[in-house]
Amino acid sequence: MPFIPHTEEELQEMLEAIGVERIEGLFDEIPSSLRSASLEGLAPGMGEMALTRLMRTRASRDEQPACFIGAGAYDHHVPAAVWELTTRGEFYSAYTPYQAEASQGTLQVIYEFQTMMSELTGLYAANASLYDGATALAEAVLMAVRANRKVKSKRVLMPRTVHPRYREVVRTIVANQGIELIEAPLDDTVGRIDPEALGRFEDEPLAAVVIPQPNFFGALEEVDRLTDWAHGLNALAIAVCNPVALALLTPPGEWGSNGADIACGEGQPLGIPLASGGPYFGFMTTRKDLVRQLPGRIVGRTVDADGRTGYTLTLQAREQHIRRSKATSNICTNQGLMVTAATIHLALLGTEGLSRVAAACHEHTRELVHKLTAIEGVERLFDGPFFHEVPLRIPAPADEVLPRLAAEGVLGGLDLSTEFPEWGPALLVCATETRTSEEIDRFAAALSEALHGSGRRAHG
Amino acid sequence: MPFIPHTEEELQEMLEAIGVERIEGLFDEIPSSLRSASLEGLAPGMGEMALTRLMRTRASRDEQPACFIGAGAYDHHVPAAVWELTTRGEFYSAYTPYQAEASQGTLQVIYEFQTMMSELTGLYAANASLYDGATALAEAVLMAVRANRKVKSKRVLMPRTVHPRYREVVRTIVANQGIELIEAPLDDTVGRIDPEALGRFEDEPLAAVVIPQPNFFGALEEVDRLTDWAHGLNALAIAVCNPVALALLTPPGEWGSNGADIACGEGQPLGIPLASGGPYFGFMTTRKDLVRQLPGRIVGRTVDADGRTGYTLTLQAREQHIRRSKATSNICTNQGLMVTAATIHLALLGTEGLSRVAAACHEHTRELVHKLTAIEGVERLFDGPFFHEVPLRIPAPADEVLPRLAAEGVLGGLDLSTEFPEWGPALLVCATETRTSEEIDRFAAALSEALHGSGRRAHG
Amino acid sequence: MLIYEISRKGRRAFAQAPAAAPSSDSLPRRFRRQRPPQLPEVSELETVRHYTRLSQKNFGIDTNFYPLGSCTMKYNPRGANRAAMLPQFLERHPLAPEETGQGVMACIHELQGELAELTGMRAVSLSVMAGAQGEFAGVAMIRAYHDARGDTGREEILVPDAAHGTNPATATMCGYKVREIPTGADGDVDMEAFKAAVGPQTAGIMLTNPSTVGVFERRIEEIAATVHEAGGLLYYDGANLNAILGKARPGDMGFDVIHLNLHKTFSTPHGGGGPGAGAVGVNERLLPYLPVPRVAEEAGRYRWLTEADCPETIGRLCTFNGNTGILLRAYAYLRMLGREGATRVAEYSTLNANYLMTRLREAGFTVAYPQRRASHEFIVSLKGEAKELGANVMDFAKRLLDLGYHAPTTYFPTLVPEALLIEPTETESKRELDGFVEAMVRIREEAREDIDSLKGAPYRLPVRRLDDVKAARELNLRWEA
Amino acid sequence: MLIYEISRKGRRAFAQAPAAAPSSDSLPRRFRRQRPPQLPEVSELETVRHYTRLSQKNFGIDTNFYPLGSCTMKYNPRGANRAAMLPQFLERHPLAPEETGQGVMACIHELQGELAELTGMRAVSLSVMAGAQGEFAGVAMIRAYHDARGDTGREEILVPDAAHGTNPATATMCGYKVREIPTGADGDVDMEAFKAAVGPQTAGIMLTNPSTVGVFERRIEEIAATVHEAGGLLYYDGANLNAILGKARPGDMGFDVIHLNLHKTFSTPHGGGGPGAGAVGVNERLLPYLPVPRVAEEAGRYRWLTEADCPETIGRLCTFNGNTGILLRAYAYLRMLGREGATRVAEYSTLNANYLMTRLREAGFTVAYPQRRASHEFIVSLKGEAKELGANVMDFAKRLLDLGYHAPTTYFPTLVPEALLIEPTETESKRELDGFVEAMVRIREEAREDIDSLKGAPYRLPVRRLDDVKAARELNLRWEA
Repeated sequence: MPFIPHTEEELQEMLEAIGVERIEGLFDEIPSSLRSASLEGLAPGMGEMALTRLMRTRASRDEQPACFIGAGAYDHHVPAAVWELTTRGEFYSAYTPYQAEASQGTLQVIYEFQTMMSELTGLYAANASLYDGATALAEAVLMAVRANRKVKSKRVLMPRTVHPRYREVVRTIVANQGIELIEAPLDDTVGRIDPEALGRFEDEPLAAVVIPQPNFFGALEEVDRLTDWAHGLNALAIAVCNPVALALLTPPGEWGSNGADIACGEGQPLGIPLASGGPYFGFMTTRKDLVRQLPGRIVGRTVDADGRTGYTLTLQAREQHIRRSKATSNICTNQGLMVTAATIHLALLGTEGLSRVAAACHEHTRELVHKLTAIEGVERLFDGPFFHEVPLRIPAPADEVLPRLAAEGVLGGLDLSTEFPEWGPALLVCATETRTSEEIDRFAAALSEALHGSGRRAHG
Repeated sequence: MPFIPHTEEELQEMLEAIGVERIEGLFDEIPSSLRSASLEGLAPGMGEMALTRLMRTRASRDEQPACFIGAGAYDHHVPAAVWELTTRGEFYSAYTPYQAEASQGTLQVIYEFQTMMSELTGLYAANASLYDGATALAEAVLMAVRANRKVKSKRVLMPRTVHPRYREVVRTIVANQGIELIEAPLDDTVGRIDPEALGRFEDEPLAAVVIPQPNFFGALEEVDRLTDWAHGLNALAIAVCNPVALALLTPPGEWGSNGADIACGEGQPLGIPLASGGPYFGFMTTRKDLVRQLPGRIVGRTVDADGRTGYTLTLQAREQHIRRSKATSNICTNQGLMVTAATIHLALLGTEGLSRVAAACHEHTRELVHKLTAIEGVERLFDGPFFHEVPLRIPAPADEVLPRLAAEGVLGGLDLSTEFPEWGPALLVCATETRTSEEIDRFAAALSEALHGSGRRAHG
Repeated sequence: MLIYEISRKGRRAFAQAPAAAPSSDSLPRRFRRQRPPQLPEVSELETVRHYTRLSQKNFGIDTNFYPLGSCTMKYNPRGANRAAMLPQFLERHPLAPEETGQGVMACIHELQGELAELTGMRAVSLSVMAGAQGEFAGVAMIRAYHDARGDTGREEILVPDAAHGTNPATATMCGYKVREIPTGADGDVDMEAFKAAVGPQTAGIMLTNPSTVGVFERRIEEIAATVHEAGGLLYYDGANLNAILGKARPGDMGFDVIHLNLHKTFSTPHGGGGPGAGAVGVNERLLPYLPVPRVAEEAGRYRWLTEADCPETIGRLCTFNGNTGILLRAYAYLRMLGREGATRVAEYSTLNANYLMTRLREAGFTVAYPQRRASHEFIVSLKGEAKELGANVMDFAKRLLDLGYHAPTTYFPTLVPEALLIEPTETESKRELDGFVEAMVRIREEAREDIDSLKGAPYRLPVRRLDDVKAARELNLRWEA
Repeated sequence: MLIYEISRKGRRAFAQAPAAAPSSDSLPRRFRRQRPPQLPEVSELETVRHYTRLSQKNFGIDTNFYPLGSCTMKYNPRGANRAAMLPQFLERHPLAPEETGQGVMACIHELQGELAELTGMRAVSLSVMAGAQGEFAGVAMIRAYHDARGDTGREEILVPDAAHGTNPATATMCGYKVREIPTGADGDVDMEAFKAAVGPQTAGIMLTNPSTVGVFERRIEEIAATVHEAGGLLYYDGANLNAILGKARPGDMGFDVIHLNLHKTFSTPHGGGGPGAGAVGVNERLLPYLPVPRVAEEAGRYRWLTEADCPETIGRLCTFNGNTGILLRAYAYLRMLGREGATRVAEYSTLNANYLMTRLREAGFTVAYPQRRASHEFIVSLKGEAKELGANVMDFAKRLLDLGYHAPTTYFPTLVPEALLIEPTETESKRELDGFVEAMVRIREEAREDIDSLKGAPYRLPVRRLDDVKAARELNLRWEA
């Protein structure tokens, strides 16, 4: 019996103590009409050896080429120590730290994590994480609507430069609460929000304005002007940021005259494997005076009966297990293990290390853009500064070009034409610190061949 | 500076405390004639990211086909828990448990390991491991010569059925101590020592007789008769065993009327990865009255100042750091981490699990032999019982056949003709519990094709 | 000591970052931060040592019996961890072409099917990232169903008073009012009150079965019929599925939509509070509304079903495809269990709970529903001990920690005074259960002998009882130099 | 509690063994054991829990400062562990064709070359499995050299009295007599005694440089010339190479043969007592005798050199090719260090030792050779503390454990009374070193205040001082029911 320790003798002793003859007798309160027949859809159990063989066969189908896709998940180097420590049983197999005295490991990790997130975003209070970047933004929108005492509105400005998937998820989650998401357009010469064009949203009250940095297209928004504009309307400013970029970029807490009110984003770039999309974690920070509106777990520092420093979950009165239908959110898990990894990752890199990673991403992407735009017909879709992603116009349909690149061992970026058909064939490309010059050259050569090589197809 | 924590400021403080201006000043006692020039043969350092990329590239060159080679190292399933626990920092980064109070983890593991080895071999006293199977046999030979009070001889009977590499290593190690290794022949109808043919070794005194079980050819020796014969000559009986086989086979402590005196062997089958040959570990056990002649570390149970049970290195007076030139051996490390893995491995399998592994190896090898000998011209070299290895005669040179099997993803056994040219083309094949019927069929098909397929070459 | 307190300004001991800092001058100055973020400046050894030591301050399943009611703290197989962390799985970008993901998609597809089989539902979506998100998806689908039929007058969701807090919180998030249904003296739903509450305003009911008081809701079929007759739907909270895995299926009970917590029943790690993974399953009626994406198989090739394939979907709940790494662990676990193993989960978790309940009752503790079978968990009420000895649930809980046992869930469900909700799970041995009984008896003895000393527990952990009031009043949420 | 005490007869909780027990009836009865071996019968969870808890009873580099003299307990990079445990490396059979091992052989070949460069030797063999085996190989090669020249009258090996015990033990194993050379008052070899000992009977000398008293042997060139002139050879014990890595090379000092401990200088794990890995290097003169196998490269293809290629080799010292997994870790470490990093190892390990020595001397402790530079380690003599306060080396060592520091090497080298041999290594920070000084000072204070209490240490570890005499007298080497 895999994983079940009972010996036959123990089983008999236990049944006798309970006073039933067979285990089956323990299920006598379930109406017989409901008793399951055999589970024919399930295969018989297999041992770990067979399972390992199966999983390795599956995994080996999925060998990964050099990845130039970003679009919300980034291929960074994760130091070996991160996951060797994170998967230690004491972290891996613990639950939410309800019994603080028996969970100081997890609790202190979260407190350190909160400090790191606070530093990166320039806002005082971080929570212990949310599910992922998109849901963090949804929670930020809900929080802003709740927290904005000056503007009792349910309208939130959601620019088109926010990741399309984030916009979809926010819509799914807030739809049933009467919140209206107003789509602000982008300036399609520079691929970012045009602050000049926002006047028409000033007529009706806005609870919040969402400001991505860098935005979905990798472009840098004019965050100072946007934040001040939002505050001028008494709307809260919600920043959506890439945490690696924050090693170099102005933190949301310092945007404009007074700083953004809430910052959130995807934590995956901080030591979390790509893993086909999860588990990742969302992060969220806010101003000190808004902390009681913050969703999710929060850890605070305190003292024990002997006056020693210790850590504990705090502000639990906000949460569902106390407040039930009046809770700020139904969230009850965070992404604890991912936060553990991210904390260790950031400790290993440190201030200088994270800056180097960010700078290397930027430089590699510059190199990539330089080499790709040297190919005839390939050009940037937008001008303007970027961090580590750039949309490129290409002179052939992306869904024809990408498979040809894949055949050369290159994942050549995200096909933008599904979401943004108005711009014609375009790729969103990204080069992190893990992409080498050799790989960039390989990409350029393969793209050139696909577009202009002897084997190219005709295209309009 | 990878791995070096000093800040520039700390460096200055420390140099000042010491009273030198530069680090260089700390090396002023080394004659200038000896100061190294630059290390041009070394490449500049690389970060972990580049290192990981390099090693993965190297590893990917070494994809492994289905392995039917045994010959002293066996492809067993190793449960995931084994190495996830073994590489925990507290085991991985500890040293020899000199400070027992701060090493109870390692010490208790070794005590449990000693118990397991004692159970498997049927002899009371185990040590904490030696380097590998071959060196364990060398130490056993040295020990037997030391320990045999009745026969003051330096002659040891070393049958040809012992692994050829073991015989070589023993020769290298004992050569300088005047020990003579007498090679006993094998009965080449059954591939094992012929007890009837040993009469001619009775004339001169023997300190010890080495008895492998199963032997190098996978055959089962008549261990009871051999042990009694050795004891009849007042020679000590040294058993060399496969520890997985001992789940099913009579343990050395019960061989013949009085049992073997020393048992040793290769521990790799107990949870240690093949890893191109190491690190593995050797094990050794002996009778209680010979324990003071046992080489290597030994852990004993005792009590602490409060009467609580604890574990400590014991009988250290035998060892080199106390006895110096009079020590029983120069050994000072054991293979601690491997022993940790083996102990966890055996705990996970338990009595029943190890027996199942052993039985599955035996059955898979029977299936393999059955299917291969159905091929024309392929036949067993010897009759007689075997455990999980069998030599097969094939009708074509092994060094031509093996590459063709490899091309089909099959490592088709060990070419015996280098060591034993007298038998003509032959393969020593092995199928552990990890080999599937599908793989066995693949081997049979590939061998049949190689020998008799359309593409076969002529052979004599 | 915090990692920040080990930090020294200017320390650069990494082999972990790109060697030289490339210039980032091409980033315009106005976007660049003036002050670098303050992150720890520590060596790799200091980091490893710090977090290794910190980890040792945690209880986990891997170190201690952890009978936390309603959390199903069973063994997390290491083989599942290794399988999910194979490099090719870890390194795949979520937006990489489906061709590079056929292995992982095959696992997800099979897991969808196996979970549907185990629960008796028509289809399962795995793109929800936690139990609470599964609840949200479930109630959102109920809403979508009524909306699609133009049946917009249904404003209420019924929730038993003993339900997990996430249930009412979720109903609120989906724009519903919550009406609580009382629990009867026998632990089942109070049928009279329930029937009085059902009506044309009822959008649905959210139930856990076995319920949070640890018993099987015997009249579930009648409840289902009543709700369906009124035009409402039934939502199953899968938190307690471990108790009936392979024994009874929510689909057969009449539930229209379910969520599962893979980190409970399917043994993925809890990780100090996540990540979990939810699954939502539906019957035919709600099929069109399942969240996207899901994996479909066509002629041996796997592909993602998206909005284009499922126009009536409630939409996406995560940026990509859900917590794939957790799904792989659940898949590996389920494959190792297989058909017989799945049923054994229910059998032995129920056996352990009933045995532990019996032993504690024999030892003189008060069980909340003594006339009922325990499911995989049960409630002890320490009302008597609190009154007679002055030893409350918190005192027992803290002292249990000292004795090497993680505390059960405390003060939940709230309808039982001084409740300890105890869930031993099937992977614990009789030896651990017996040890737990001894510990409980010992603590009661200690309470009799020296209640003040008991109130001071724990004594053997890294810290003693923490001042939660101070933590909340004098908020300190981050380190400052 | 032992794993055997957790065991229950008949427990079968594994997913780890083949599902059903195939018949083994085809094994003749007379070969089969009557009673199965008694192994633990425990569940996977019990196993994981037991060994996780056990591990927590260990000090390791990953948990504590571990300044064990002569053992070079530096940080073991986790990246090197991961690299060495890539599945393809782990799964390769040692007798698999060379074609399937070109990756691993490339690593070994490069490591051979890099170690030769770092030590100034002509060639290196990595097929020795530990330091002591490296010593054996070295002395066996000296013997083979003399034998090949028919120079068979050389029966003595010179060994300083401060040498590691393995040196004389090894010389004996190779059939030599050992003559000890005294250490002078300044820590160097007593040259007069040395010169008197050298003669036609001298096969060679075994030296560590820096020596085991922690100083650089300044007259090494003169020693080398003297031995060579007498027809003997010089053997270098690499235990202390960390102190001079990249700064000075044994080959340049005149050594003919060396061994290295990769688990010391090259940071592979010590693993609770191994596995280590040795390396032996030789100059031109001893090249023919190197143990086999070694990796050679020909036109980009790697192959093993065996007896056939090296007919004069002393032979094989291991069943297969040495501790490959350890070699891969050393290779990974050295690649991360590179040229500059290697030299920094010597610089910062020497800095740390000299700083710690200075601080302890300033704090009033007696340093063995105060007029000398420390190498990477140094000796404190507690003779004064033992005499005046009654606090000996063992008392300090045990109390250090209580304070979170592993003890330095105790009572070695024996020529210094009450010796503590202290080696901080380069990967420790000033903070740890300062903490260690504070701990030493505190213990001296405690000795003054309450010597009895100090003699009772340790107090905070899983056990207090253990009865070693009982352990040896009443031998209990295995569990019995």
